[in-house]
Amino acid sequence: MLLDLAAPDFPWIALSVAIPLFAALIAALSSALAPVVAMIAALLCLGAALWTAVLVTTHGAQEVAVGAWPPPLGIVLRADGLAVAMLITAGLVSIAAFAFARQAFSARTQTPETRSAYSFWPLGLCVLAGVNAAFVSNDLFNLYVALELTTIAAAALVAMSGSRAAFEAAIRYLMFALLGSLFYLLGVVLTYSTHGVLDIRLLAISAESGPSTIAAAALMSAGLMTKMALFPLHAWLPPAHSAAPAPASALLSALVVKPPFVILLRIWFEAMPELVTPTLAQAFGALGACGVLLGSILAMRQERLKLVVAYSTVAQLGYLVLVFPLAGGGGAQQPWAAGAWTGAIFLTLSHALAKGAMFLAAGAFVEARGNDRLDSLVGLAREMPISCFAFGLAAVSLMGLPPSGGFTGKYLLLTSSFASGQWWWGIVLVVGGLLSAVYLFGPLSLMFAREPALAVTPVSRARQSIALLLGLLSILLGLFSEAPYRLLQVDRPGAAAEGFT
Amino acid sequence: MIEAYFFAATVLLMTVAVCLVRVLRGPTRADRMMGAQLAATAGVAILALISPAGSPAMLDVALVLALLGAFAAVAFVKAATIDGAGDPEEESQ
Amino acid sequence: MSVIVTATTILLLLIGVAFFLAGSMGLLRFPDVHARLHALTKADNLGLGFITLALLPQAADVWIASKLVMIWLLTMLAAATVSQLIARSALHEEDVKQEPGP
Amino acid sequence: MAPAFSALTLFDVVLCVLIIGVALCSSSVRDLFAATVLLIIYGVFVAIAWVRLGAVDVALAEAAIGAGLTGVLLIGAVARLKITESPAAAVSRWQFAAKVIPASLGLLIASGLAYLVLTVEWRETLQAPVLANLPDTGVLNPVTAVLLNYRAYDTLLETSVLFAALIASWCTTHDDLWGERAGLRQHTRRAGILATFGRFLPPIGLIVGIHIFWAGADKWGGAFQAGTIFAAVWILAIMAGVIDAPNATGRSIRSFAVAGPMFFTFVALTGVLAQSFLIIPVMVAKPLTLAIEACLTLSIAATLMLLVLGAPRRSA
Amino acid sequence: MNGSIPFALCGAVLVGIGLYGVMAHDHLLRRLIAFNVTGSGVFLLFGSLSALSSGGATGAVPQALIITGIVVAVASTAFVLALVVRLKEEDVDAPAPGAFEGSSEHDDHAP
Repeated sequence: MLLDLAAPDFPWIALSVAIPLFAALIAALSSALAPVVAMIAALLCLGAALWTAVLVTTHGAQEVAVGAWPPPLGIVLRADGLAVAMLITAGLVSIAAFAFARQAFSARTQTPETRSAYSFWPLGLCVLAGVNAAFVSNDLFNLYVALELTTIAAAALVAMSGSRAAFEAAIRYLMFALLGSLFYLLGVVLTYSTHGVLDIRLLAISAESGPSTIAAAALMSAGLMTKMALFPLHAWLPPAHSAAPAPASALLSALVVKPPFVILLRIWFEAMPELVTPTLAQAFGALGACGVLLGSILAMRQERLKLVVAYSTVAQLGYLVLVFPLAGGGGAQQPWAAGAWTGAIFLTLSHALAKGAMFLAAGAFVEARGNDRLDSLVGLAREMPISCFAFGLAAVSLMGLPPSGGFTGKYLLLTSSFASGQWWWGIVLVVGGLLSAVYLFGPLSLMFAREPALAVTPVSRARQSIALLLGLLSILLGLFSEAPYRLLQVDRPGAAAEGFT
Repeated sequence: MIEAYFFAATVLLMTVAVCLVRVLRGPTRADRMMGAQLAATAGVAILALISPAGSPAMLDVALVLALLGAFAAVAFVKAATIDGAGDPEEESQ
Repeated sequence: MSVIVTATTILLLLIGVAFFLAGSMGLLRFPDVHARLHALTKADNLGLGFITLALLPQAADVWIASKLVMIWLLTMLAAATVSQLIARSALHEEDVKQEPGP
Repeated sequence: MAPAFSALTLFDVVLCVLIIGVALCSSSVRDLFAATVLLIIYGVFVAIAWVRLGAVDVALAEAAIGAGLTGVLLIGAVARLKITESPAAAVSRWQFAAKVIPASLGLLIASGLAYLVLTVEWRETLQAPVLANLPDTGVLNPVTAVLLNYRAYDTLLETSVLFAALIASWCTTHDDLWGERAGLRQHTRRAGILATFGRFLPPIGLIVGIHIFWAGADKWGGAFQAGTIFAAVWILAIMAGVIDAPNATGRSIRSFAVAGPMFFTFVALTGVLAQSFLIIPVMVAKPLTLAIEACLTLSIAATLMLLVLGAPRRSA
Repeated sequence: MNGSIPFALCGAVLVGIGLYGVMAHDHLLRRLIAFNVTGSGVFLLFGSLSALSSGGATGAVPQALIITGIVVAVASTAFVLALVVRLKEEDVDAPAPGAFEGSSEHDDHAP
C-alpha cells in the first residue's frame, strides 16, 4: 500500500474531523446503522488521537496543510500537545455518551423510526466533528465555522427532548451563542483586514498592537466568553445543559464549552501575547472568580440534580480563565514549567471527564427514578452502587481532592498563584473547592443515606459502568499525570512559561 | 453617459425611500408588501442602470433579483390564507 | 456616439424615472389598497420598460441586450402575478379584519 | 481634500444612507410584519452595495439569500405566529435600562468601528497569491478557487453546518408527525394565477440557475448561488401546488441532502493517499471541482428547500 | 477619498444598529431580524475594508469568506425560526402567558 500510517506526517488529525462528519452523513441516511456507525467513528477518533499523541510526543507538533496550500492562502491543521489532549478527551467522552445513548436512541428498539432516535446520532456526530475541528484548526475563520457547526448541533441536542422547557432553553442558548459568533466574527474581520492573515502562527509573527488589533482581540474574546458561558454571560448554560437528554448533556457540558476556551488560549497565548497587560489579566481572573463563586452558590440552591451539575459547570469554567493572571507566575521557583497554563488544561480535561461521568450518572438516576429531583435520590447507593460511586469519583475530581486530575490542575494553579505572590487567586481556588464540596455533598449524602430507596426501575450494570469508567479516568488523570504532562508540553506557547510581559 | 445612469439610479433610490413610508404606515399587510414589491423592481432597475459602469456580471444580479423578487410576495399571499397554505383565488370564490 | 441615440437614451431614462416617481407617489398618496396597487403595477412595468429601452441602444452586445429584455419580461410576469394575488389577498384581508393604522 | 464630485459617489452615499435608514426603520417599527418586509428591502439594497464594491459573487448570494430566501422564511414564520405587534411593554426603570445599555453599547461599537475605518491602514494581501495560483485550481473565478480549492475545508465545514441545521430543524417536528410532508399541505386553485405562475417560473429559474452555476467556474456565481436559486424555484413550485412537498425525512430527500457533503468528504478523505487532506490534484482539477460543485448545488438546493418549508406541521 | 469608505462606515453603523436590536428587543423574531442586520453589517465592513486596502474591488478571499458567512447565517436563522414556531405551537396547545416573547425573567440586556 502507498499509505504509510506510521509516518509522522500522516494526516491523522484531519481524520478526526472527517471521520465523524462522514459518519454523521451515514447516520442521517440510515437510522438502523446509526448507533453502530457512531460508535465506530468515535472509536476511530480516539484511536487516531492516541496515535497522534504518540507521534507528537516523539516527533513534535504535527501540521497538515489542507489541500497542500500553505498559509496564508490555505488552512493549516495543527496538532500540538493541547490539541491532542483535547482530541483524546473528546474521543473518550463521545464513546461514553454514544454507548450510554444506544438504548434510548436505538432505531432497532423503536419501529417505526422516531424523531429523537433518528436525529440524536447525526447531531452527536456533528458535535464531535465540530469540537475536533475547533481543537485542531489554526485558522481564525475556519474556527468560526467549526464553532457554528458545534453550536447548531448542540442547540438541537438541547431541544431534543421536545418539551417546552427544552425549546425555550435551546432558543436562549442560540441567542447567546449567535451573538457571541457575531462578536467573534467581527474580531476575525478586523484581524484579517489589519494583518492580511488568518493563521494564528502567522499572526503571531506579524501582529503589532495597533488599535484595530486590540479591538479585534477584545471582540473575539467577548464572543468566545459568551460561548464558554463565562460570568456574566453564563445565564444560558444551566437551563440548556439540564434540559438535554443525559448523553447529550454529557457532550454539551464536557465538550461543547471547551473549544471557545482553547481558542481563547490560542489567541492570547499564541497569537497576541504582547497585548495582555497586567490589568487585563487581572480582569479576566476577576470574571473567572465571580463565575466560580456565583456558579457554586447557585448550584447549592438547586433542587434538581442536573441543574446542580450544570451550575457546577459555570463554576468550573471560571477556574479556567484564572490562567490569565497566573500564567508564568513565579515560573523560576516552580518544579514544573508553565505550571498555571498546564494546570488550567489539566482542569479542562478532568472537568470534561468528570462532567461526562456526572451527567451519565444523572441520566441513570433519571431512568431509575423518573425524575432528577434531589429528594428522590435518597438511598440510591444501595440500589445503584455503580452510578453513585461514579458520581462520587467525579465529585472528588471536581472538588480537586487528591489524587484526581482536578487536584493536579488546582495544585498547579495554586502553586503558581502563591509563587507569584497573587495569593488572592489562591483563595478563590480554595474557596471554590470548599463550595463545590458543599454543593456536591448534598446529593452525595442523600444517595448514601441509610434510608431505603424509593421505587427504582432497573438500569443495566453495563450502562451504569460507562459513567464509572469516565469517573475513574478523571481520577487516573491525576494518578498518572506524567504522560499527559509531557504531552501538554509539546510545542506549548512561550507565554505559557514566561507569562505575559 | 455613465453619470446620467447614476443620477437616474440615485433618483430611483429616493423613490424607494418614499415607498418605505408606505411600508411603515401600512395599514394593511398588502400595503406593506406592495412597498417591498416596488422596492424590488426599483432595485432591478438600479442594477440595470449601474451595470454599464462595471462588469456584465452585474446584470446577472438583476436577473436573480427579478426572478426571486416575487417570492416573498407569493409566500405572503399563501401565508395570508385561512390555513396558511392555500390560494387567495380559492377563497374569493 | 451619435447625438440622437444619446438624446433618445436620456429622454427614455427620464420617462422611466418619472414613471417610478409617479408610482411611488401613487403608492404613498392614493386612498385605498386597490388604487395603490394600480399605481404600483404601472410603475413596475412601464418604468422598468422605459429604462430597459433606454439601455438597449447602449448595450455592448446582443447577449447583454437580450438579458436586459429578459429581466424586463421576468419582472413584468412576476409583477402582474403578484399584484393579482395581492389584490385578492387584500380583499380577503379586508373581510377578515382591519388592522389599526400607524 | 474635497473629493471630486461625481454621480457615482453621490449614488454610493445615498445608497448607504438608504441602507442605514431601512435598518433603522426595521429596528424601530412596531409592526412585526413591517419589520420583516423592511428586512427584505434591506437585502435588495445590500445586494446593490455589493455590486458597487465589485463583489458580484457576494451580490448574487445576497440577492438570492438575503432578498429571497430569508424573506420567505421570515414572512412564513410571522404569518404562522399570527402576531403583528410587539407586546406593549410596561415602562419601568428596568425597561429603560434594557434599552439604554444596548443603545450605548451599539453606539460605542459603531463609533469605534467608524474610528478604526478612518484611521487604520488596512492591509489585504492575499489577492496576489490567489491569482498567481489560479492555474493550478482548474477554475478561472478566483472566488470559486478560494471556496473549492484554497479554503475548501471551510466549505466542507459550511456544508456540514447546513446539514446540521437541517437535522436540527427536523428535531422540532412533533413526534407524531415524523415522516410526514415538509411544512403544511399546500393547495391552490387549479389553473389559477398562482398555479400558472408556479408552472411557468421554475423552468426559467432552472435556466438561470444553470447559467449561474456554469458561469461560477469561470466568471461569477457558483454552487451556493445556483443552489439557492434552485431551492427557491423548488419552493415556488411546491407553494403553487405544482409538485408536492417531499416527505420531510423521506429516504430519497435524505440522500439528496446528504449526497453533496458526502461526496465532498469522500474527496477530502482520498487526499489521505497523498499524505494530506482535501487535495484537488491539478490534473483533474477542473472536472473534479465541477463534480463537487454539482453535487453541492443539488444538496444545497434540497437542504435550503427543506429548511424553508420547515418541519411537518398540522394544518389548522 | 476612496470610493468604499461610505460602505465601510455604513457597515460600522449597521453593526451598531443590529447589536442594539439583538440586545434590546423583547420579541425573538425582532432579535432575529436584528441578528441578520448585524451579520450583513459585519460582512459589508469586511468587503469594503478589503476594497479599501486594494483601492479597487473586494478581494477573492473576503468574498469567499462572506459567502460562507451568509450561508451559515441563513442556516442558523432557519433553525431558530423552526424552534420559535414550534414553541409557539406549544403555547397554542397549552398557553402560558408571556412565554413567547423574550420572557421577562431572563435578563434581556445581558446577552
